[in-house]
Amino acid sequence: MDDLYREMILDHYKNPHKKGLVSPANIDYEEDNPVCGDHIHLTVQLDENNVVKEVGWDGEGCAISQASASMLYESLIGKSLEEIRAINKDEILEMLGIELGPVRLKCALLSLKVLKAGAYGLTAWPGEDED
Amino acid sequence: MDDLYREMILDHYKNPHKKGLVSPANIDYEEDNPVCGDHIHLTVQLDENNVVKEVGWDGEGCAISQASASMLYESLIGKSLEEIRAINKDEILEMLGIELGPVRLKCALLSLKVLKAGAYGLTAWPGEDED
Amino acid sequence: MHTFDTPLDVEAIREDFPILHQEIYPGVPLVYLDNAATSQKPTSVIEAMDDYYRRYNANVHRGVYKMSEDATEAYENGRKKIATLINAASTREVIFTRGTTESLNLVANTWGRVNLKPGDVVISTEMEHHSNIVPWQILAQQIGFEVLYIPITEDGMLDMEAFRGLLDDRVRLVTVAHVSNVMGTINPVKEIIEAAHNMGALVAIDGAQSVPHMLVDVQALDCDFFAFSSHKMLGPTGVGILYGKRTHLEAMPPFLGGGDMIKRVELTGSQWNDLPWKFEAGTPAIAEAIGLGYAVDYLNQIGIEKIHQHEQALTAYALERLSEVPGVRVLGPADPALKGGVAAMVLEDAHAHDVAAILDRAGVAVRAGHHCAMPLHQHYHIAATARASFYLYNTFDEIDHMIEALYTVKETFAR
Amino acid sequence: MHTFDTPLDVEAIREDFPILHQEIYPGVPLVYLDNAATSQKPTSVIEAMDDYYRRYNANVHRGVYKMSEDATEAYENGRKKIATLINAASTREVIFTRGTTESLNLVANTWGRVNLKPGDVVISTEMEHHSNIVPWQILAQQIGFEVLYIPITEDGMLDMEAFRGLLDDRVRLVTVAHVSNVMGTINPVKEIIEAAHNMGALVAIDGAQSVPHMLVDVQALDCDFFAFSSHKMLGPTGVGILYGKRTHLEAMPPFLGGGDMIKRVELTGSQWNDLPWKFEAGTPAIAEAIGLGYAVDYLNQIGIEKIHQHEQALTAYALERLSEVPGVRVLGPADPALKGGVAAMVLEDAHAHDVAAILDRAGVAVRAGHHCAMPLHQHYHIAATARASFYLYNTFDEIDHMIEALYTVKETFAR
Ligand SMILES: Cc1ncc(COP(=O)(O)O)c(C=O)c1O
Ligand SMILES: Cc1ncc(COP(=O)(O)O)c(C=O)c1O
Repeated sequence: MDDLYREMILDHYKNPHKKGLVSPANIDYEEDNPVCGDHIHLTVQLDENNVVKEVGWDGEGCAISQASASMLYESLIGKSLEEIRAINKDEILEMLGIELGPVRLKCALLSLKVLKAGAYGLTAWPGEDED
Repeated sequence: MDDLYREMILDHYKNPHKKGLVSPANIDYEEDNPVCGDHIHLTVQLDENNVVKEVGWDGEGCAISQASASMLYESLIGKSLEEIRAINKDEILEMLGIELGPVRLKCALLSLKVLKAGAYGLTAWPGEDED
Repeated sequence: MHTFDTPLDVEAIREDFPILHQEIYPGVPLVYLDNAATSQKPTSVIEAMDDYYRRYNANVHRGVYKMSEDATEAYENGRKKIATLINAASTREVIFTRGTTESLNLVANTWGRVNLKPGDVVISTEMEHHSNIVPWQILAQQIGFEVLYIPITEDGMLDMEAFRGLLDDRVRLVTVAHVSNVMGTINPVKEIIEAAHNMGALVAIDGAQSVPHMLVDVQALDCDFFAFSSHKMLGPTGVGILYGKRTHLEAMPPFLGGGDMIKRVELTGSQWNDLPWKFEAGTPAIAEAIGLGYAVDYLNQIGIEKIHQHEQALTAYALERLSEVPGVRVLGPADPALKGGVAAMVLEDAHAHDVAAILDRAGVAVRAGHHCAMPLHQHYHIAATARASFYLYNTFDEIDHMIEALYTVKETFAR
Repeated sequence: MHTFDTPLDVEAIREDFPILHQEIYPGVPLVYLDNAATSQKPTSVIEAMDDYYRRYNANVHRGVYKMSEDATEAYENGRKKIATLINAASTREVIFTRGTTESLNLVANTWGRVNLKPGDVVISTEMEHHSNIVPWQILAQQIGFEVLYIPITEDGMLDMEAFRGLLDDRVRLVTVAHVSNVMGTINPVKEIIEAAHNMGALVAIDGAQSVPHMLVDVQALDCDFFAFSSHKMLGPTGVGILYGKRTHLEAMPPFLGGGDMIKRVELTGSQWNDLPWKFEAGTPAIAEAIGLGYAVDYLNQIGIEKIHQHEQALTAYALERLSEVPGVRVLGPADPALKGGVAAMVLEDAHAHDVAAILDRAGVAVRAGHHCAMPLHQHYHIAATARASFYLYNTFDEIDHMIEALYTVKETFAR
């Protein structure tokens, strides 16, 4: 089988982790990928030290975008707001473990974009130009 | 010398015939060639039978446009309005006796365009598309 | 056994398209099925532009030297070929733009800006490409008229009864795609034009998906505006066409201001140039208009009627083969005679994006997404489709290839 | 004896431009001196577009298959090269348009439409190209602001004192050519930008004649908008650039509506895409942006500083030789250090059109007319000039050729 669709990605796609929004949420942001209509909505609860207590998300889209959201958002629990803000593109790609062209990259990074925009309160975060 | 600038054309350019507007005028029209800023202003006096009694014109521009005006407008005297309206592009080119590319053609035909627009009261006369 | 009935010598045609003869991945030949997005170009078109740049590249209209005259003539020749192709009454009615999108925006920003008032109505459709929705939405917000949409039926046709219900004396313009870029639906534009004209409304047609694939006669249609793109009809990127009836174009204010669209400029005001140049400000897409002219020549040489027949045969075969694949649904009319060569697919188990990615590994290029027709997808409650679209150089074999690859998709997502 | 001092190996450069090696009429080699109208293209640019059409032609942005990804990358690479060339802070500030004309119209129709009110002032100049006059005139008529013009001095410079007199707190925008396309005057844009910013006005620069010929750093200039065209800088027709500061671009409404410029379209309204795509509606000029990227590579490889030096040497020589021809006057600064490689000539006995026509018979391509700068010509009470303009591949010999042909003109009209 094609390495684009590694076992792990298909697993996360078919059985996404942490799916379902949480409320109340300290971070609440959603966005589309205009390329293909992928959609991700993220909610995050922080504790009094700005550490992630719980996450929940909703969305629809391709296997890459949804698996990436499932893996990334699950990994947030226990991280501080600062640590979240520091997560970069390369970490996501490493987590997914696949090579992606520029268009699929947008699918893979939609979850990160939503996270950063939510965490910074911006629609674009510093460094996005480097894509 | 280049056949573009035949003796006759240079003669008409240097000593234009019928230059100077007439008044009152039954036909009075002026127009530019946007390509090079050539300008021609034509005035025509008709008698009671709609036959050209007198013409006068003013203008500035290149040798081709000005010589063409000088030759064409001089030839109008004694023609009927109907005859004027029937003058076509080929007659002008024959009169000039030179081969012209599409851009210089506009210079050569500016005098005709002004004449037709004046005679028809239109800014474009039927058949201009065929250029 | 299927008999492959086509009037075209497809193998000979494929020889004219250098791009088709390549392996996209080692050992994987290209199967290009994204023609609704953009078409490939025959050698004659590529070489015509090459020749322009190597032999007579010069700015047009204002040069008196040989190369500029040659360039001007070639550029205006491109216009003549387009005028003949769509049977415009005059070359003055053919305006070069960047593409369908700019053409439709031009109509909105010139005709629309002076003719639409609060209380007026513009009718578009639910199956439109964004380029025939967004310009009207933007203008409506500035001016305050209303945009209404002809709904679509379950099988992807315009609901003509609903259209007649929308059509009252507030309607100034009906603007509609000739052929849907998602479902391939061939809309009854002649009927729409007649009905609209009877109510005193004008009609603009988005012909991006019709002109490349079928004969269009703007005078027979009696449409007021007609927009299409070069790059979808074997021509280069960077140029498109707006046809408009001369009387409308004469009455409209200009679109962009600058060189070539004026007769005279003074510090206090300006005087516009004659048609069509009044709407062509600045240095135009010269090489592109020339290349487009050669694309028209190529289409005429093959024969647009025959191309249409070939595509209908391909579409019929594709629809039949797709109906055999479990869990695949194709949007739009089921009857291939009612549609252009487009098949937008929804797979039960896999997202369109994943379908296209797996097809790509098999060399099959299809497009995944909303195809700039989000409202249509919203109508069907689908985020995205995987769209295969055909052209004169596609073969029945290539459709078999696609079907095979679809089974790989199903396997992957069934695991 | 003149020593021809140039940092360029012009003979080697000419080998890269196939068009230069031809006879325009039998036995008459081409001398191309119409570079201000459009430049010629090196083989690398022509071949890059050819390669695109033969190998990876596909629509950009929305395709997940290999060819579309390659096309997208190449297209966006063109943008990166432009961003680096002009030192934009981000690729998001680089918008592809059809050319300088569309770029300036874009600013007028978006920034202008929301920021200009009756009573406001836009300052342009008397030496502007029509593309930086007409868009403001059209908008002024719709909105009711005023357009004022910086006058020019007898020797073709902007009257900076008069500019300071015009600059009051009603001024919202100053829009000015970096280099005049008729006189070659290099305007003091940095000084203008500082003065305008001090009064709270923005500044748009028409860089059509500067970017091809000299180093431009938009951040060092601190301009708000900067417009230029591909076809004048060794690139193809059909594409141009608008640079804008990100904060302005973010705040501006979109220009054209359609595909690619939206994030989401619903029947009730739409949401715009991120920069720069918010301003790029529809299929862009893909092959052209790719070709332009190769033009930038070529300019960088030769060195823009060296090109500038070469042109200044050519201009100095041309001005000197022209001063020897009786009855010839050249518009603009007499000092070649103050101007780009342009010489707009007025001949005592002959109309510019006739000059150009006779030069053409000698193979010398110059442009005759008002060069889309009628107000400038009105200022000098001249209907037309014959303009020679130089680029990296021109030689001192070619200037000699032109001078010789000018003597033929004089002879013809002296008879
Ligand atoms: C100074 C200047 N501005 C604007 C333009 C217009 O450029 P384009 O025709 O490529 O839009 C030109 C070239 O004609 C120019 O020289
Ligand atoms: C029906 C339809 N309309 C408009 C367009 C827009 O064309 P372009 O992107 O060439 O402006 C397209 C193609 O994308 C289309 O298919």
